[in-house]
Amino acid sequence: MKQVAVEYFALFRERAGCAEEAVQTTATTAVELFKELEHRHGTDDPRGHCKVAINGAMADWDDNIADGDRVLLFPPVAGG
Amino acid sequence: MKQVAVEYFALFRERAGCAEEAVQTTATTAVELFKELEHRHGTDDPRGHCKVAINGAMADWDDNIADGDRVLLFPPVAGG
Amino acid sequence: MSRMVISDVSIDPQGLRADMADVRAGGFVVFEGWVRNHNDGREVQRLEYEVYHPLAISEGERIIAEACAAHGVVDAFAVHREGLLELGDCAVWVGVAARHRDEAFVACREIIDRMKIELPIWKKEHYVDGDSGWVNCERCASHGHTHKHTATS
Amino acid sequence: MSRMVISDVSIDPQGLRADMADVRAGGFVVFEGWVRNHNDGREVQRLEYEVYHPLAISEGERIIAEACAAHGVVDAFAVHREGLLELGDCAVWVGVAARHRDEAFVACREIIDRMKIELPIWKKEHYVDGDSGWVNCERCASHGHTHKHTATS
Repeated sequence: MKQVAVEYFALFRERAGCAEEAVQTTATTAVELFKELEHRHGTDDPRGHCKVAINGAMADWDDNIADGDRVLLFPPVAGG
Repeated sequence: MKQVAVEYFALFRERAGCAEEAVQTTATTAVELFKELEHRHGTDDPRGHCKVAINGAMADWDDNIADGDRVLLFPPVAGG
Repeated sequence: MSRMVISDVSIDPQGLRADMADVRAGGFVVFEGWVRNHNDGREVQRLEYEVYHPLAISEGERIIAEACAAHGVVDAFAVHREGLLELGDCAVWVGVAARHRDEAFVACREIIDRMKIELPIWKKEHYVDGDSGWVNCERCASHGHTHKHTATS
Repeated sequence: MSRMVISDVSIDPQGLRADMADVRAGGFVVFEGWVRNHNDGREVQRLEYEVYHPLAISEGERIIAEACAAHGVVDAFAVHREGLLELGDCAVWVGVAARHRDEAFVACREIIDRMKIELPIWKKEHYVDGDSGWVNCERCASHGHTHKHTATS
């Protein structure tokens, strides 16, 4: 069991009802963590349209997460 | 024999030493007139880089010219 | 100095243009995204942009640097708004100065195309009918959000 | 009103931009041609444009109308300078507002590309070394003019 800080943005923040929360997880990768949190952000699969950042840098969904990491979950972007 | 008014622009005007002159010609087409005037504007063949206008409208080099026409000879353009 | 800026006040095209003046440049291309009054058949009243600053700025700088290197431009700069925007407001400004126009057009297009899909920026449309929705979230629509496309472009 | 203007005074990008504001438009693309300090290996000091007004305006209007029709843009406008221009001056301004950015980019590029080769406008470069020459006249070089290309782009 590890603990990570999860930040939600835009639609995800509205659905989760908070901008940030501490999460206890057994997930190994970012995508596993994302799927564990479907009840919070409301989305089953992030690949192809959602993005993730870990500890301040853009990351891949298959990247590992470690105890103490800060994980940012980005719904589909729409700049411009 | 017909008489036409010829206007020179930019490089052609500088070479001819005047902006406009009356020309007596037996030329049937614009390109024939242009070649007759090589000693004025200094260019042997206008096709592909020079343009011509007759009586206020862009024309083709093979268009006919008639007595009293006003013929504008344009060296290669360079807008922008 | 950063070539990617996030602004919570109106964009100033005149000032931005003046900053890019350079006698080595023969071609200057600007793209502006404006808030328009309709999208996907719905009447839009205003927009709201949310931006995650640290990565929007660093990723924006990377996009601009890559476009400058790839196309040999003299300079490029971009500003993106955050917060509430009204109809007609400028949401994004991208300027590219280059020796020739071809590089300027290609680099400007590349920068705005990538900014729209790579930066952590989200857009919420507020409609005249009182509804609202996050743009591009139709694929994470488990909770019924189905709005597509965008009211700027 | 004409969408193609020849101006003997400085171009005003801010005023031109303001005139194109339209809440139906989501994308706005501008091209500006600036007088640069070098061309074809020579140091340029200033430029001189000669314009045959009647056909520059009517042909410019035709180019703009054809681009608007082909690409479905909201509005387009162009201004070209005549007379003497110094380094850094804006020689040509082309603005296109469209619902989406793709149409705006494509139409703006098409208009400036055609303006450069179809309008009766001639450019004389004055060099730092005191020489001068008409641009693009290398093919009618019976009298020794061999200058190529252009100091704007």
